[in-house]
Amino acid sequence: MFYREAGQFKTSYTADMSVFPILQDRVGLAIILIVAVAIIPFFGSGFLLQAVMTPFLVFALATIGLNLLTGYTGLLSLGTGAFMGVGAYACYKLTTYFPDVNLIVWIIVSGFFSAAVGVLFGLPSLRIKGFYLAVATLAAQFFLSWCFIRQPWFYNYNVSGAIEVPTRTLFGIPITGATSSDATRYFIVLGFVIAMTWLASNLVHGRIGRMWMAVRDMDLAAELIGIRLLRTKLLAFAISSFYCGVAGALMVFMWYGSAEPSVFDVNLSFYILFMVIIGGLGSLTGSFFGAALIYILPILLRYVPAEFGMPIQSSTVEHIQYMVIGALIVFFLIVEPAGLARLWQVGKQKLRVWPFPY
Amino acid sequence: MRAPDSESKTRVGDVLLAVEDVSLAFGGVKAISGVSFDIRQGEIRAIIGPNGAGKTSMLNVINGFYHPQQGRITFKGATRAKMRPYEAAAGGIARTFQNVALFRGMSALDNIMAGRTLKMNRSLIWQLLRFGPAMREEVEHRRFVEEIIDFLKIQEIRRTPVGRLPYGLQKRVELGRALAMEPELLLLDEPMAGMNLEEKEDMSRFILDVNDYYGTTIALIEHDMGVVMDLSDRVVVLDHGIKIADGTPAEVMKDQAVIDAYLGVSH
Amino acid sequence: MDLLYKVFLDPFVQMGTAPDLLVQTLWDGLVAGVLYSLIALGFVLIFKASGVFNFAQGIMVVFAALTLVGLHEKGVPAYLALAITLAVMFGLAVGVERLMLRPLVNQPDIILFMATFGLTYFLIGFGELVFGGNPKVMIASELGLPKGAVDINFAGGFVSLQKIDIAAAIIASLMVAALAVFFQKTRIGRALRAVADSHKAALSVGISLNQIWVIVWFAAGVVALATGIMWGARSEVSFALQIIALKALPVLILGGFTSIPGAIVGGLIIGIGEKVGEFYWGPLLGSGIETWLAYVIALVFLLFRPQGLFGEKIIERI
Amino acid sequence: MRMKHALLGAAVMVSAALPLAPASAADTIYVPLFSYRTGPFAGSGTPIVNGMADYLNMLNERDGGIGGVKLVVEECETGYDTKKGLECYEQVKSKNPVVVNPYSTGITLPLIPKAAIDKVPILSMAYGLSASADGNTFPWVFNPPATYWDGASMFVAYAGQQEGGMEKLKGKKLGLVYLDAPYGKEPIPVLEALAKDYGFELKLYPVPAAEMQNQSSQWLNIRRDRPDWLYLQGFGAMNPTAVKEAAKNNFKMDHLIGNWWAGGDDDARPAGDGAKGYLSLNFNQVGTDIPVIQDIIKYLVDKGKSQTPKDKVGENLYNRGVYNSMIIAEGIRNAQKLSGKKVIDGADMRRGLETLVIDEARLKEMGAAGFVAPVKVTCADHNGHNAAYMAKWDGTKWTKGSDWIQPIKAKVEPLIDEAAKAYAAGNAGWPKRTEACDAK
Repeated sequence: MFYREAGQFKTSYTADMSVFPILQDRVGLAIILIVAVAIIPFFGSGFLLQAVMTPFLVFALATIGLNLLTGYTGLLSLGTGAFMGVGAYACYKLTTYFPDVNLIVWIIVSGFFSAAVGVLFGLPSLRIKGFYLAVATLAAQFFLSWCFIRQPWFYNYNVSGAIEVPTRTLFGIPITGATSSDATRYFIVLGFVIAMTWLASNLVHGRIGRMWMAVRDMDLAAELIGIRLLRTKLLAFAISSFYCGVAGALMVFMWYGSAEPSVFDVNLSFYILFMVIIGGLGSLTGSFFGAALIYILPILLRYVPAEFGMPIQSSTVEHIQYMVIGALIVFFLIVEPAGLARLWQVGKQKLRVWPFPY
Repeated sequence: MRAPDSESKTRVGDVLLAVEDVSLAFGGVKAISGVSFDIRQGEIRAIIGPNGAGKTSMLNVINGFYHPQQGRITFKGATRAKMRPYEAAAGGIARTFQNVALFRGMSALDNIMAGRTLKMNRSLIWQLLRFGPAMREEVEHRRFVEEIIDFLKIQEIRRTPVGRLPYGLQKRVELGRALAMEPELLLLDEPMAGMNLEEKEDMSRFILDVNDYYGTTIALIEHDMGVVMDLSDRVVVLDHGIKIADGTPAEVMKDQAVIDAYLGVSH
Repeated sequence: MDLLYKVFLDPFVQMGTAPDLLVQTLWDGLVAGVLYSLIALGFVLIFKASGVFNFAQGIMVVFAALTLVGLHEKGVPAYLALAITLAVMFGLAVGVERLMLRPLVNQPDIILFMATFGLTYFLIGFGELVFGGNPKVMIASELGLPKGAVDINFAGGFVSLQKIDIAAAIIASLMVAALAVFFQKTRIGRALRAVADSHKAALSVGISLNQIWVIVWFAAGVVALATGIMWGARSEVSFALQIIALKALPVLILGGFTSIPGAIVGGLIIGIGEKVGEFYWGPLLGSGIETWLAYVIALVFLLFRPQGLFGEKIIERI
Repeated sequence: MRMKHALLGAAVMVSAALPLAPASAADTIYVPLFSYRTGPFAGSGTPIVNGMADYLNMLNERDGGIGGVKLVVEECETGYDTKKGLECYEQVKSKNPVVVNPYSTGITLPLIPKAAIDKVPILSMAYGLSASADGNTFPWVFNPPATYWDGASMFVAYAGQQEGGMEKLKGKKLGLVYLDAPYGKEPIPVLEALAKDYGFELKLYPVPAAEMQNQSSQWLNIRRDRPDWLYLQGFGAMNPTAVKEAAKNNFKMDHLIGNWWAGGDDDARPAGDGAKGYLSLNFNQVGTDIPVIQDIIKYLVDKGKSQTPKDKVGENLYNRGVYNSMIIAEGIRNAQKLSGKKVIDGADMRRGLETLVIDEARLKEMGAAGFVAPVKVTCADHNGHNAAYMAKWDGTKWTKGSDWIQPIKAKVEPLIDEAAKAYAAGNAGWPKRTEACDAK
């Protein structure tokens, strides 16, 4: 009833080509942004900021990164965790070598390192496809993990073998380390996520997005309309890895505060892939849904028994939580294999005609 | 887009593309043996022959998807042993496929826009910002694509993912995508396969219009002899990978070898 | 110069001077390879018949072994526990077919792949809930598996062959042989192959896909149980075991996703390759290279043969 | 559209309200326990947390808490996953915890810088960052009774003693089999330093985490190198596999020495008879023949108030958990004494732990005479570098295999100082200690 687009006419191609052509969507987006920027950081608890929102945003960013590669370009990758690790370790090395340069700069630069590594490991994608490619990217995953563990240069020969985040400031306000506030770190992550989501959305709605999708849908036909496959695939690897790298750097610097190499193991790769698939392949909105479902839902599930005063052991809750998540994944796939993003669209479509479905 | 030619049928000009002595084999199986023919500027050239004659393989050789073991290909004056898909596309060869090869996850509009890829050149940075020059470029090409959409009368399915369209419309979108490339040479692989009479008439109209209006050279594979007779200026006939006839439709129809081939007389 | 010596000569000198260690390395590689092959076999069975890339194979290994040991812990005699475990794996196959595969039929591969992730999560939770997360000792001797070792004096040293490893090799060979006979000789086996070739063709000759899925998932479950028993006897039965299942992935690349002989040969190549590589060349790079060596072997291999060792060559058509 | 708003609003409200249980009532002391009863390391995690919870709950049952204040004991499941550990930390932080036991080095590391800010002491009992033993740099972190570096030096000391004198170590080969992760790599610097001093050769055998149950390569290397002594710094499924491999490769079991996390009953049991003679460092006695354990059985287990099956009470890691909780309880007691408050907070707890002394007499009072060695923590030394002994596996259970062995303090302490300085330097802006010291 309220979700109607009747009466909204586009008078220029620019307006017709905008990412959110429908007014209500734009209003909705604005409200989400206001809540994220002006309400959550000021009224949310430390738990909400530090244990829910910041990790959620970091995962959403990584999910967007992988979605550009897997969802838009159709290249299945299981190396996400390692690419995130490259970003984190690059950022760590850079900021310890050049502590005077602002950390924000290094976070962005570390994305480029990750992009370069991504391109290198993306090279086989010209010849290798599908699940074979997925397993090939596992080579990147295991090789890079091994580097983080066995090459002490990466962690500055720290006795602990882990990377620890030094305190860095922005305009005199600490933005990393224990002295920085939860809200500061949340703002920085939020800033990155908003900016990079906007950029990704621009990209996928333009020529490059069409090239990626063309390669995904039918690479041979794409080649025959003049798309160079290797370049396009490598570009996807580069940009995807850039996103993952930045997400990895944010993960360590804004969330963990210190990281063992095992943080970036293959489980992280799978974890992000879950988010992409459950959220919806080839959907940026879906990336947020996916990250929310996989990361936030278990946290909510943990509190359900406590809320109802059920005296259940924490381990039993954990076991049941695993079962519920497993079942939910299968359930959502059965209900809508195209992911939560499609479910959302279908819902909107229904809303559009409600209450008169015919 | 080039200005439409004012007069028709006097436009057949120089050789645009020539294949000479081309042979292609997969493993031990010969698909094409020693075929030569040419396509002239502005004409509609048909390639016909029974199933397995090597027609589609021939198109694949022309736009560089298959690399022949032997022979030369001359396109716009440059001779080479094989085409590469990118060179072919950049040189102005566009193509439709026997079993529609659209990008199924994309809308009809995006499919046709994808055909403009080579004409768009704003850098990654502008693309990321989608602002200023990038947006102007996008709008400019959108305008062009909308013309094609109007021309093919597919306005109302613009936003539909092509995977959900009926076959006839998919064929039309595919033609649109090829046209978006502003090709000099358009290769059509059985553009009317599986269509009913009405759809065939529509498609024939589009092909003639493209040829007429834009002056695009067309090479097409078709089984329906009626269509071939009506549309084409010259016909080349392949059988078992060998060229058995070449000439105007009327000449070819009278050729004994062609008749044998179609009637299945063993050689 | 020194590096060249270390890379190209020294390992071979070592092989020559201590042949007993070389033989031992090869044997250990072979045994690891047999176990990788078994896991890969589970993947191949399911992929061949239903096109599902079953990520849950690793957890099925753990789950099967855990059920067996857990039942025994609860006082069920070993062989009865084995029988019940087989029944449980059959139940799992039926459940998977009913609740997961049937509603998801005709979905893209990646969706089915994702669904098996869901299954993995479910089995982790369920297994821990019922049997507890603590590691358990495999009831190898109760099942009549041998223990101890055969030490063979050889070239001034000795080669130690664990009896359980010998048994693993024999059981694996028997299982492969049985599967081969099953595929070649029985009606259901032939039907399975028909399904692998074309789902439509199988339907048109009146083979029930659902039935076949249950059978392959059960077969994969049996393979998983065998793997779990063998690997559990080598260390212990715990959820950490599922990590090893990832080792089957390079094996699959090498052997091809649809080839049973490929899984066997690939497993042996990877098993022996990584042990020899780690033992003789690992120290040069700082050890621990076997975590990625298998993948790199597979990757290099793929660049030359994108469809795997025994996979069918893909001719691209348009 | 409305739906979108409603959903969003609901999400915000639900998540804002998440730390649901209100901060514990004013007359109790909140002790959160991070547990890992799930995941690949559940085998170690379950007995530890059982022991920890049981001792504290027993105090509630037997004494009505500590100093008349009831303890609220709450578990938070981490599954040994750093991500979940951080979530647990944020969750318990708002409930005014007196101490946090991360029970994972990976979780401990990110919490170390937070401790001083949030005023929550971290008790990482004989794990975590070895350097955090330096109380001047890490006033909020405690890791008694011994660091991994002490453990490694005890291994060397024991080997020297068995060989007939430290000088006999010259020319010997000592090997380290370790989990290839920060935890496993901990002893390397100490062993390297000792190798230089005593002239033995150090051999390293890293076991990648993914190959924990697939160690044949490492053990082939061991067969090639023939080390005289082996130190095992492993965890979870890695330990039983290593013990089995050692038996398989005919390695002398009494020359294989596990650190204290390689001494679980589940670590040795799978190898059965083959593991007979396997040694593991330990700082707590095993079994139920200890008054305090008897109390736990009497007040909790027999009354069905414990999660622990009776036959698991008294296992090594269970008793380790009990010991961990004894340190917590004594810290609370001491803090109550120092602050004069009944209900203490994290800041008081830090003072209590910093001047913690558990001497023989006190141990006897607690019903734990001989259960553990006396513990003494000072402001400068948050560890104590206390003695441990060798536990010996007799094929079915752990027995005492040696007397108390002192760490080589003279070598370990300078390294700790150095590492603590390096940590502070590497984490620019690391705060100088401002907390006052209660010791006279």
